[in-house]
Amino acid sequence: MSRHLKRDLVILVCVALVVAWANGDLKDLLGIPGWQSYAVRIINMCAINAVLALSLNLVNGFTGQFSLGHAGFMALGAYTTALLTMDMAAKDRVFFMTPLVEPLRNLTLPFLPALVLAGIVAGLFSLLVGVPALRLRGDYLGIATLGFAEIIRLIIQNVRKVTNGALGLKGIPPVVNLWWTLGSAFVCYLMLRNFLASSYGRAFKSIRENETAAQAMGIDLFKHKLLSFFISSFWAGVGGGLLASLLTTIDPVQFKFPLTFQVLLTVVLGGMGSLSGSIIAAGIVTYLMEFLRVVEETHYWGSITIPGIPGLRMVIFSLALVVVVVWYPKGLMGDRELTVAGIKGVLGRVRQRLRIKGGRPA
Amino acid sequence: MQLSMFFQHLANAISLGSLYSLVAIGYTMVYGILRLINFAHGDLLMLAAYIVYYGRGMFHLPWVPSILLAILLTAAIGIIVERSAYRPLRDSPRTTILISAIGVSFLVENLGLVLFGGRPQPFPLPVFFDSGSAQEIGGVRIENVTFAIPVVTLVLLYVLLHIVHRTKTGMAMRAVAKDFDTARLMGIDVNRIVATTFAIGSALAAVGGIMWGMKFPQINPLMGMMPGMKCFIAAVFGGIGNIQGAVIGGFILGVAEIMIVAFLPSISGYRDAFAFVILIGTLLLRPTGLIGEKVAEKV
Amino acid sequence: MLEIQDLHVSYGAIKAVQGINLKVPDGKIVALIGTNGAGKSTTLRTICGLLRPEAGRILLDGDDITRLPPQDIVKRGISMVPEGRHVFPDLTVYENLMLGAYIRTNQKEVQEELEGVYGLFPRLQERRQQLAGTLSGGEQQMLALGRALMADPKMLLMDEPSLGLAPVLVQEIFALIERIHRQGKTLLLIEQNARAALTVADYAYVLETGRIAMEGTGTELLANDEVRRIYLGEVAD
Amino acid sequence: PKATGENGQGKEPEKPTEIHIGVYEPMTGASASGGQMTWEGIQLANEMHPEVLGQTVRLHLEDNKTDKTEAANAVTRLIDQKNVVAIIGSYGSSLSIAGGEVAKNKEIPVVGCSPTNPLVTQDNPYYFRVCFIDPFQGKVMAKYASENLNAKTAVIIRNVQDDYAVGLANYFKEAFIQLTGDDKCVLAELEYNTGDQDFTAQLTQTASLAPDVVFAPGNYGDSALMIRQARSLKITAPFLGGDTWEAPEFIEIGGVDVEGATLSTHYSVQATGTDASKAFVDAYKAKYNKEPNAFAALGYDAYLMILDAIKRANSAEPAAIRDALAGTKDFKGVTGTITMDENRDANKSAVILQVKDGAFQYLTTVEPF
Amino acid sequence: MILDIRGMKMQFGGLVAVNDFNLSLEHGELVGLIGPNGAGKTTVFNVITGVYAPTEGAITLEGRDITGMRPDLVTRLGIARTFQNIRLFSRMSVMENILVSLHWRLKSGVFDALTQNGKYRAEEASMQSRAMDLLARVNLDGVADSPAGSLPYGSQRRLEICRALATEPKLLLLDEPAAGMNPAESIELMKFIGRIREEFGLTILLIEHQMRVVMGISERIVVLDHGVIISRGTPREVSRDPRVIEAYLGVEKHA
Ligand SMILES: Nc1ncnc2c1ncn2[C@@H]1O[C@H](COP(=O)(O)OP(=O)(O)OP(=O)(O)O)[C@@H](O)[C@H]1O
Ligand SMILES: Nc1ncnc2c1ncn2[C@@H]1O[C@H](COP(=O)(O)OP(=O)(O)OP(=O)(O)O)[C@@H](O)[C@H]1O
Ligand SMILES: [Mg+2]
Ligand SMILES: [Mg+2]
Repeated sequence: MSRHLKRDLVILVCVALVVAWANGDLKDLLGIPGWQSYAVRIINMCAINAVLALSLNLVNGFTGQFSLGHAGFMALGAYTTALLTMDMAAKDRVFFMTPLVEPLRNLTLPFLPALVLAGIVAGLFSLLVGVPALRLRGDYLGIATLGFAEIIRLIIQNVRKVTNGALGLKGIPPVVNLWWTLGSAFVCYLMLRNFLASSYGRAFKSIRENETAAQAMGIDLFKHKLLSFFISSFWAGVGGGLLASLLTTIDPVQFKFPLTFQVLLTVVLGGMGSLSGSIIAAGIVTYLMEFLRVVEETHYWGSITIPGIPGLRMVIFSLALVVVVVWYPKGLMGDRELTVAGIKGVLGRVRQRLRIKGGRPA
Repeated sequence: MQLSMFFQHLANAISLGSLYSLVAIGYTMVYGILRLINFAHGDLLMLAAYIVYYGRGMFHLPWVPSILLAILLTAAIGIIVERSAYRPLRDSPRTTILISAIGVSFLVENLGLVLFGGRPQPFPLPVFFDSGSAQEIGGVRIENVTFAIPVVTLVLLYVLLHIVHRTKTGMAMRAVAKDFDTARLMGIDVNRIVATTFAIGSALAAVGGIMWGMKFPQINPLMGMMPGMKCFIAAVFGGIGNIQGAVIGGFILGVAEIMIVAFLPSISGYRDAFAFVILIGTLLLRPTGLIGEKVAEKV
Repeated sequence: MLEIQDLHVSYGAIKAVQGINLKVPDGKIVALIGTNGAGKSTTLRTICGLLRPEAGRILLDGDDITRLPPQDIVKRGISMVPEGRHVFPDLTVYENLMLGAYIRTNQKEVQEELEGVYGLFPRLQERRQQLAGTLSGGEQQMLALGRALMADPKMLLMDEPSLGLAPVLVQEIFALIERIHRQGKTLLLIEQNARAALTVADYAYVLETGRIAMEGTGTELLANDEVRRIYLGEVAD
Repeated sequence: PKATGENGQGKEPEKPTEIHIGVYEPMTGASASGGQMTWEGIQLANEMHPEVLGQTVRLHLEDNKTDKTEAANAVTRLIDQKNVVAIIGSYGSSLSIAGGEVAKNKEIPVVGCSPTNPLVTQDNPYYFRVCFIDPFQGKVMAKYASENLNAKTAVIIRNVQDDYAVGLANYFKEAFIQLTGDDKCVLAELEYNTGDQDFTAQLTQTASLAPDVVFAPGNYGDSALMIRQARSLKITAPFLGGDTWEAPEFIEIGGVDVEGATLSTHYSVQATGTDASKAFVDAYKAKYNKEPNAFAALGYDAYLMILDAIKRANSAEPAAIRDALAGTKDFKGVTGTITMDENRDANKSAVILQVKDGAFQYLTTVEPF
Repeated sequence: MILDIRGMKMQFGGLVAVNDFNLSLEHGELVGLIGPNGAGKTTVFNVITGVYAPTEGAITLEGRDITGMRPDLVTRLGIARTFQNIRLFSRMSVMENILVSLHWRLKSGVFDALTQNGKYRAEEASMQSRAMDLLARVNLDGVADSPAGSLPYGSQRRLEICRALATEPKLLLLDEPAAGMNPAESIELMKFIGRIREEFGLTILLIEHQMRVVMGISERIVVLDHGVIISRGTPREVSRDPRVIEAYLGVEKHA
């Protein structure tokens, strides 16, 4: 136990040091410059996407409820964070067509409470959505949650007094850095891991496995689905808030349903029901999208010019998506978690695979 | 509101509603048999429109061959998509196939953007449907294409219902929908039935795309997104998997959309939200849509 | 005659069937008994083409049918009543039965067959327009049996046809099995109700963890001590 | 990941022989059309003017997928990985704002081609643009409606999702009210969403209000469709729009129905007829086999304005380029004479075009006021 | 009296699945419910446990009206069941299957679980030991960590019963627990049911087609046919009832 604790502590300190280095915190102290801002930006996006994927996985992967409402809750979180952290001058500059309503105009909070409130606002809305919607099942639930998310977005688009409508917000304080994004991802992961390992997590999974039986075992389906939905939306809101601060500008079009699909595909690629899978997939997807820019860029090698093909990146990405999904239908991790024992197990299985060729269903 | 204006709105509504219906039946057809939300449906619609565009514009084909070509090619593409992106995932969780479908949709759209370019292009129109070819009945203007769409929709509805409920292939489709292995045990060639389903569904998308182009003669590689979404909603609203339901759902959605702008112009910005509001409202009262499938699960 | 030679089947790492040899001669009833998970259903599903064996061959009248797809096997006259009914829940009883006759083209014969099945199971006729999913367990079992008969198969594979049936129906099913047999059909039967199965069977195999532990005529096995103890439950308690 | 200094430039002992200019445009996603058109112009400009200060200019294009996150990533990549000294982009004001924030932090100048929203350059000393801004464009059209068409009433139909349309409509309304002196002169503001193809409900509404003009800013495809539907519903009021209408496809899609549609835009070959614009038009036609439109022209100008700044600064250092850009005065672009004002917006005239006989015809030029 | 069903009727569309059903169970009784297929036995279970609200009639548990109450609440009041088609949480471990049944008694809140604080950990430990204890009693402790779906059929049946027991019911409803078992296994199961009934002080209502099992352990038997009760009494009485023989048992004698 204590040996483990020591090991964990050492790892934690090492990670913290790397983050401090990457973030540029060592520059003033030791004169070591931080990482290139492009790398930092990618890591920030990986972390934010990890928060989003983890939280969507809770509902879709662990509780078995097909929810497509993530983008809506992200939007709520993003707008909450933005409106609570921008100062009055910035707000006045942006709201030049329709002034912002009074209490919000004056209100400016530090980032942390704003971020937590973003999660809470998203969570509260999720209850509003969940109470009617969670009576539905399967695809019907999916389409209803997608509908609610679009409704939320359209309200944001139309209530100009609060959101500035289609013009969006600009000048959101750029508070987030690696500490915030990675920290949020870490807390989110820890929280979900604890929760899923608890009795509540088992209740969620039992609902996924068989609703009728779960209910017959005394599980209050509605309450637990709603709880799962709340926690998931809370983190979607936090993710949205982090994104708003990273970009410093948001608008309603950003939060259309394709955003939800993007998170969902991360979840599926990682494995429905695998937290570590979500994190890994968030990293891969985010990195891949940036890496693939190579095919669109014109490359100049001395006098040779290799023209890129604009748009090809998305073609390759979607093709890769289909191919990977077809080859790994359960995602990278299935519903397993990445553990030291697990890695050993995989190696063992690979060895076994090499020995026996399995018969497949026709 | 004047009476003639009301009737004008009504005519507009029927026109839009029947177009939604037309696209929704293709959606619901594939869903009903395979339980697959074929997100690429709207994109097949786009492809069909482009095939006609190039057929007419670049190869100067007459109308009938270019339409037939569009339908056949789209059906073939549908079969290829099924074969390569959906068939290997038959035994996988539903969400996985959904992601594959989204991937295909992204792929077709982005390929379209690279190949056709992003700029909207004019869809060629037969003279009969050309602009200004409208009838005026009692002060209400109705474009010619408005008459054609409901007719096409109803004919296809009839044909489809016949296929699904009155033919052996249709029965096999419904069996395959529930249980692949047992369907095999009946001697059904599951792959063939699924391919047939996709071919029909894609052909329907093609017809939808061509009619869409006739009514809204502006095409671009992303033109399938909106019909894809709206008509999917229509199909769910009517009770997804149910062909009559899709027609009714599409129709109601179209009418409702027009009427909200007509009667409540101040909230016309919420037009799309309204589609979802009626959808969700219906689902809450009838959790499987207007003419939802009968739930046959027994505890 | 159906002949299975050294059949191996596994699910991933789980080896369900490990080298089975058995024969089902024309016109006979052959029973396959064994504990839960012995691999009986797996064997049947492999014969039908639903599973691919790792090794071994399945011969029907001398032709290798090992790798044929299920629809071709059905066309060769093998029909199966799957374990756990597997009726099509969204289709009516009538449509389920008609699907049984999917491979048949002569509509008149199909109609006659249908009358025959209704004669065997009046319950089904009563409920022919009901959705199969809402039938009770027993009714579904009747439907699954009737559906298999609709193909007019040469050989019928039955996976626990008496599962979940009332005693009176179990008797009926076995009476029916004998009747089907008398019509000249070949039967391969899996049963937990070993006594009844062995009584009707011409020959029987006992399966244990994927291997054949014993075989013999029905009467021989009925007299075997071990069979009596384990499979007939004849033990002083 | 490798650690590098804040700014990679200027350290090399040898004088670099290449100058890198970044471009971030929506090549995919909802605004792909705009991005692709702009990119055509930029590429053409680079082909025609591949060198400055004796160095080769290398273009680096990054797609921003019509997505703000991608826009910010793209700009970061251009700066960090491609060592660009200046950037061009992006179609879509919101994308420009997202990218601009990054450029501002990294102190790299950006020239926008067509983002007309005032917010783009606001508060960002590194953002410039070669186009006029919406308040001006809105006023131009309001003035045209009120003075040339003698309009007393108007109906506005706009895409609520589109910051451009919402902003422009707003400025039109403000100016129109001022000019007519009647705060009820805008009879209705009707709305639609991106992707909508059916405008009959809005138009039937419009018909019943019988306005003198309809102001309907939006993308050319949607707007052409709208005008078709309007004519089919026998609405005869003139349709007015903004620079986004200016594309040959507007007339191809709209056919005879868009005859008489009037729009404000950045330039017209007929109007300026300068050598620069003639050369551009000829080269464009030769390369792409079609008429150029405003976006290609703006892309072309943005590129050349950067080159001009580099020449004047006699340096390819971002800071120098920025300062030179800020001092741009009477730069002779294809789209007109460009002078940067204190907000880094182009102070330039607008032209008004009208569709006549299946082509855009020049009506008048409106000087900044 | 623990359970009392009065005048229950259950109708599906036009089909009356159960009609005028009356039954009361005394504490500690083991009552068999038999009848031909489609007689309405499972429907009776479904109505008792709240899956369906009856068309008519009332159900009281220890004097408390539970008619149409939500299934999870019914379970909390002390009725547990198994299903005709096994419904285990097949991707969860055997242990977790049991722990799910203990969940509704959990006192720790969401916050305790999120932070895995001392209070929660203590409760979790006691749940684990309780679950292990239960598994041991049904001889499944050896496979506690295997996925439930990987167990042999007979073990799955036992696990399902064990999972029901874990909710600490007063009344246990078993729907064809011996289906798919061979005679030896059935006898084993019968003994098992008898044993848990003693140990847990249960009242049991049992649906079963294997007469060896029902007749062997039931004190009383109720026979249902076409939704109505056609006979009730001791196993001996029922098995001699000509109506039962005709409708259900058939002529052959059963051991
Ligand atoms: N789909 C599957 N995936 C993995 N393992 C399986 C699968 N189906 C069966 N098995 C395993 O294969 C073995 C044989 O199963 P099979 O169903 O053939 O047994 P059976 O003799 O029919 O038993 P029963 O009497 O329970 O029907 C068992 O250990 C079972 O757990
Ligand atoms: N949800 C439902 N909708 C329609 N009919 C139903 C439904 N559930 C049950 N039934 C019908 O009610 C009758 C009684 O079914 P039930 O399942 O209670 O029978 P059972 O006695 O349990 O039979 P078995 O022994 O075969 O399981 C059957 O005829 C069945 O078709
Ligand atoms: Mg079996
Ligand atoms: Mg039952």
